[in-house]
Amino acid sequence: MKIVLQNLTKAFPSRNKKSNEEVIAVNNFNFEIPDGKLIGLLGPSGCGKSTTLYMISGLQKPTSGRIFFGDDDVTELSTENRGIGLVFQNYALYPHMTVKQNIMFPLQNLKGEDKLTKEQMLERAYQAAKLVQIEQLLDRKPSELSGGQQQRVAIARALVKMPRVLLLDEPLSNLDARLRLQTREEIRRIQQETKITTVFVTHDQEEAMSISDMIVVMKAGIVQQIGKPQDVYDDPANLFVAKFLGTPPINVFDGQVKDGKLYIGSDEVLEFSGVADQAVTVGIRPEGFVLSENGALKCKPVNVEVMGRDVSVVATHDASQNPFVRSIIDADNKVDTGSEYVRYNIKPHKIFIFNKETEERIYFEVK
Amino acid sequence: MKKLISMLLVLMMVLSCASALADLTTDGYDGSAVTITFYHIINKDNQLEVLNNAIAEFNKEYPNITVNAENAGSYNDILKRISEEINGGNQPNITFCYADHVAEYNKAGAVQTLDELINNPVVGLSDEQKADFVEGYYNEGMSFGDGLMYTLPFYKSTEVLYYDATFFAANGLTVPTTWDEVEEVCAKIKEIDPKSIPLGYDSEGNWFITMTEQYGSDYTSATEPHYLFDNDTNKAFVKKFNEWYQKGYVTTAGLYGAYTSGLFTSTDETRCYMCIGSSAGATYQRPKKGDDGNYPFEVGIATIPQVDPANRKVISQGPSVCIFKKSNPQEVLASWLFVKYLTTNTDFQANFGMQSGYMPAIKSVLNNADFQAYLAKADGGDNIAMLSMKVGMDQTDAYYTSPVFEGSSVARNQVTALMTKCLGLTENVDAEIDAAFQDAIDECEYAN
Amino acid sequence: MSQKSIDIMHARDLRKTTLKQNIFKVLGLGGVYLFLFIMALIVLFPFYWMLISSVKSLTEYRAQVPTLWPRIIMLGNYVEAFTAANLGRLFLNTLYVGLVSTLLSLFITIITTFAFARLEFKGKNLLFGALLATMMIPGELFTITNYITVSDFGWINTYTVLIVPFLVSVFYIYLLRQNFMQIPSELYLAAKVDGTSDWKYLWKVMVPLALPTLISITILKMMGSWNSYIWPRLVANDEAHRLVTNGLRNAFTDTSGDVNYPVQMAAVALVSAPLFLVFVFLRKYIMAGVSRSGIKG
Amino acid sequence: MVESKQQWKAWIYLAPAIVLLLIFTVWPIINTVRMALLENYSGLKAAGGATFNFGIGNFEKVITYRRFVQCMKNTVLLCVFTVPISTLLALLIAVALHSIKPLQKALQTIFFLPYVTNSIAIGMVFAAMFNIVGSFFGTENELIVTAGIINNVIEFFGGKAVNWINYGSTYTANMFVMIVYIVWNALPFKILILLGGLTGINKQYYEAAKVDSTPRARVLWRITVPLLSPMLAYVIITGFIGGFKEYTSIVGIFGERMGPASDSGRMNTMVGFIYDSLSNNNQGRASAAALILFGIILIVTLINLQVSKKRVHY
Repeated sequence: MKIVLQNLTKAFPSRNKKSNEEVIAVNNFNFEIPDGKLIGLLGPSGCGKSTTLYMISGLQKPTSGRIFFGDDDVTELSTENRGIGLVFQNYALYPHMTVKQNIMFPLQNLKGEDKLTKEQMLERAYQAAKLVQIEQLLDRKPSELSGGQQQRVAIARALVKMPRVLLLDEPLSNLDARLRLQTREEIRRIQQETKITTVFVTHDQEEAMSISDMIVVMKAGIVQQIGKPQDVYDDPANLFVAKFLGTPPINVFDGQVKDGKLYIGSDEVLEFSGVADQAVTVGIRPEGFVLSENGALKCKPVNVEVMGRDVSVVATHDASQNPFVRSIIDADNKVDTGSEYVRYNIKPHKIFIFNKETEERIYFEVK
Repeated sequence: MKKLISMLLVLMMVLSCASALADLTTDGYDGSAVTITFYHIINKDNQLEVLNNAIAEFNKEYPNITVNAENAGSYNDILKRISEEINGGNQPNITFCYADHVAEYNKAGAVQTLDELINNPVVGLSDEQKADFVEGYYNEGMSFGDGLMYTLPFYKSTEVLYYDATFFAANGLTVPTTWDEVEEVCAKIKEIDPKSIPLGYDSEGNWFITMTEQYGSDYTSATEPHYLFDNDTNKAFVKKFNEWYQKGYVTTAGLYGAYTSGLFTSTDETRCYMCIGSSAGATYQRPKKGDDGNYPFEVGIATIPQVDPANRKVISQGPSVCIFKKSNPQEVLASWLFVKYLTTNTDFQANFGMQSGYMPAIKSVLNNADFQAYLAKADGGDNIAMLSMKVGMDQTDAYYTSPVFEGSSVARNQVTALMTKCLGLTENVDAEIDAAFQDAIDECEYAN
Repeated sequence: MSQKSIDIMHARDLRKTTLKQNIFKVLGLGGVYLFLFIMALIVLFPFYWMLISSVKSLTEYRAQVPTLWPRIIMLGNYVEAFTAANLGRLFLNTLYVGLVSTLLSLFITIITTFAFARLEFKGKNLLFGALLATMMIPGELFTITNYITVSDFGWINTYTVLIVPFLVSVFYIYLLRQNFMQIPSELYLAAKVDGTSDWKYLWKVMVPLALPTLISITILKMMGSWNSYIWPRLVANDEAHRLVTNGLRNAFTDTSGDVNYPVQMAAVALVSAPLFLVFVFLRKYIMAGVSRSGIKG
Repeated sequence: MVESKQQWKAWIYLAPAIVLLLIFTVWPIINTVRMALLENYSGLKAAGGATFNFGIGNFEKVITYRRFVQCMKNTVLLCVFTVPISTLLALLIAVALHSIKPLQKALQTIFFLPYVTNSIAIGMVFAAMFNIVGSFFGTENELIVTAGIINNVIEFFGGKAVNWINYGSTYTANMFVMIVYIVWNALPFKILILLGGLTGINKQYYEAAKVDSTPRARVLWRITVPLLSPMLAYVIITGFIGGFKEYTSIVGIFGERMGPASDSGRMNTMVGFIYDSLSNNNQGRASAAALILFGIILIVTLINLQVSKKRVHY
């Protein structure tokens, strides 16, 4: 069941009475979520990702634009009739019901030809519990479960009525680090098994990139870029997307293009064609640095952080917009921090140029 | 511990009265500064004005007696409040009361007997003053079964028969003086105006008790056994009036759901042509002025029908006043002087009568010029109050008083309920009447 | 669960559900408003009747056929109600008694509830249970004995007798205790650690946190003292101390005992008006207070 | 924490309340038990120095009173009907109020009005609404001058006028009027508490219910009511306690007669019985009746507490 969002917009009247202009939470969102895919809505808090999710669920009414499930226009359809499953950030499990009752509750509401007998309901609930591996907790009350367990009950409840679409609102934010990794794998596994079109919202870019088939990066209600995680990482549409993805974050420099050459400060780092002379902003992925004696880029080393398989060299550079330049290089080449400079060459596909004002990406071909 | 204090307090009070008693019979008020509290139910400005003038007048003669007159609510409020106050030993000096109230207060022996004060040479009542009281009202003070005098009458009302004089004259009907004549008149009225209810009698209790007096049958007695109203004579007249009700001749406030004076003065098609109600409520028995500025019919007033016109019996109601025993004899004497002043002062009684429409307690009001002028104006329209006063005063010889004892108020409530219930009975009336009488007796027996 | 079975289930005709859903929604909303309006009408009708009765003349009030709208409007009834029952003085009395008793009672409720909610002592639950049990005892039981006690103390016809006997109100202790219990004990322990005394903690931390409940208690307590009737009439019925509700009761029975209902209704309206205004303006606080305290139950 | 120091301090905080309770609550209870055990005790007679002997005469007198069972029946019937009805209505009104935005404030104020007015005055209004002015009900020359507003409304909708509270009215009609009046009076407080409870419930449970496409009625019974159950239990328990003490409402409608003209005292309640004894200054009998009533209320409340322990979630 694919989901189509057609120039979806949502504006809230601003909270303080005095100024009457509106706050645009989501601005002209166009996207077609392919059937059976796991989509990550990604962006800093307040960028409209949750609002979008709730508009898909029907709990929020869009100010304008349409939403289609398959080729049904569900914009006017209320949540009850959209056949969606939603997992809330803090689970919203009914405190007075046991886990089993919580999971079975949606089934009891099925009407008409979907009506199930008691046994069928029990069977379906048990299946859902097995799917999320909490079949041994069925008779417990939510207050007796850990965060992770409650999370899984919420997912089971969302899945049990076999919704057309599964929506998750920051599912991992309330979990501790170790549980977060384990649960995100679970979500991926469950989604693969059930093949349900799933949209989940997160502000953690690593989480989004690790399990999504496609990610949507948003900022202040406006979609920055949509694509496969790797593509968006390797081919950011603008500086914001570049900066937002990747840990450690991308290094940003003030650069200058003069007749086919890119200078960072005084260092000439790249030759390419098809770019007019102009001041630019340059982004270099940490893994884009190659250590070499006469490398183009000269930085003053500060220290080296050992991370096991690779090493992260922390240095400074006058043209850098961030306090430090952080590179990740293979652990077995030695770096002595004592020397005055550390010099790098830059892998061409790991360096991006952005227009100074618009911060839009400038493409080039390396000679 | 607390219980002990209040017991001591009351004991001390009773003791001191005994010693004071001696003085009360002989000594007068020594003029010392005294404050006396007086509970009453007067709340109309014109009547309060008369009272306050009287107090001012009284203070001219006795400057050291300060009188706090206080409107303490309805009679029921006063009874409840004083019953509690006696427990705490701070009841007022003088209060408005019904005879039944005094019976309650006397459970604690709190009411001062008046005989000593009346015969006290210095402050007592002179023979003329004693004779001036309307005999029926005066005797009410001695109806407590022990021959002692506990109350003096303050102002009184009675029941009178209001009738539509214009209608009676137009149809050549004579005003009934006996209950048989009432039946005949009702039948005639029913023929003339089938939609009407010829007679309205507001208070079922008054009707029952008055009938027992008129038939001379038993109602209650001050000595054991108290409740005697369950007898054949009473059952007979209740049955007769039940038949009248079924024939549509009569209705009462309880059965009608509102005061029957509303029926008597109403101008739509269902109305009464006769209404027996309180003489003080005369203004309510007068129909509203028509658009042409005068009354749709003239109201006549007569004494209520009798079983035997020669031996007339009519109820007398309205407040009396009693004085409470106090540790300081001067307070009692001062209270007596004030009570004596209010009840025997012709001008005060006359003025208050004129303002309230209630009948003064003394006959000498007739010598008061304003009162004479007041009575002279009596007519069936604007001055209906004067007419009811005149009729009331003509029947002073007919007043009766019911015996008073601990629980006599319960009897009155029960016979009211009894009469109301029986009038409306439709199936197996005799059996139901017997049951109702038995019920009422049980209820009275239980209350004590 | 194959993908196909999911699609079949959702293949229903979309338009029909949207239409049905919208009608159902409109019907639902309409039903709610209809229900609320009918109930509001039922609640309002006696007031409507009271108000129009208060401006009717006595004869019209006593007229056989009740008129739905008074023929002649007698605003004089309100003037008479105000003067006859001397409501001005009664309002002042009631306000004074209400304010003083509410403040004192609030103080006692706070310190008592603090003990029940925060401090540990032997027999705590037993005492609280006994306290709740007193709510079950019919008030008349107390009136008989308390009258003798207050008259022994010589308090009759004073403001004290109207204030002191009711300073401990169990219901408000119960309400406040619920609220105090929700303040996390860590706060108390933390306060203890940095040396704040119980007293300071109570007034600096607990009271501010429970402010909404305290405000609604104050308002409800004021309303309660405004409506009290039996006790004031018994113990302080003289002109100087009489309260509003007593003024109501007997101010209009004339000598023949027949109550002038319209003026009585006018007096009732006058007495209810301040309470009504208090509720209209402080509605938010009353609601907040009660909801904040009641969640745990 | 030094345990003993804490103990002592707690009693300091409780001191003012304890002193006041001793004087104005504990002593009256003891005194009531004392008066109940003094046969035919009367305050006035005691003030006059009379003495009474101990015994359970008062209790016997109360139990053997012809109408004792009638008073009990009236009290219990009133409770059994008014508490559930007013609680259910209050719940529905609170939920309805909670679910709408426009007019919510205005309607909330209207529903709170009864709490603000003097119950005696409203009693008079109710009496006027149900009172029939006329005579000979049920006989062939039945005459109705005005059947009261309620009957006018009934007739308007084609029904037949009913004799609610007047001469010859049936017990059920009297009960109906009393139940309407008591429910009408009990609603505001209950709505206030339940509405308070509703605002305390986390919104997301309702969003979750929407996602589970739960119909409106099921949301009410399977989610709102369980989550409100602590408040509901509280409202029901206090409802019963208040219900058992019903008296002023009967005086409001029937006046001191406590029943229709054809059967005075038929609608009297336990507290009414206590007042009757008090008005005859039979404090002994009144105290005995009060203790009996207290015993009954205690039992009913304990039962309620047990029931609610099982049924209250959360």
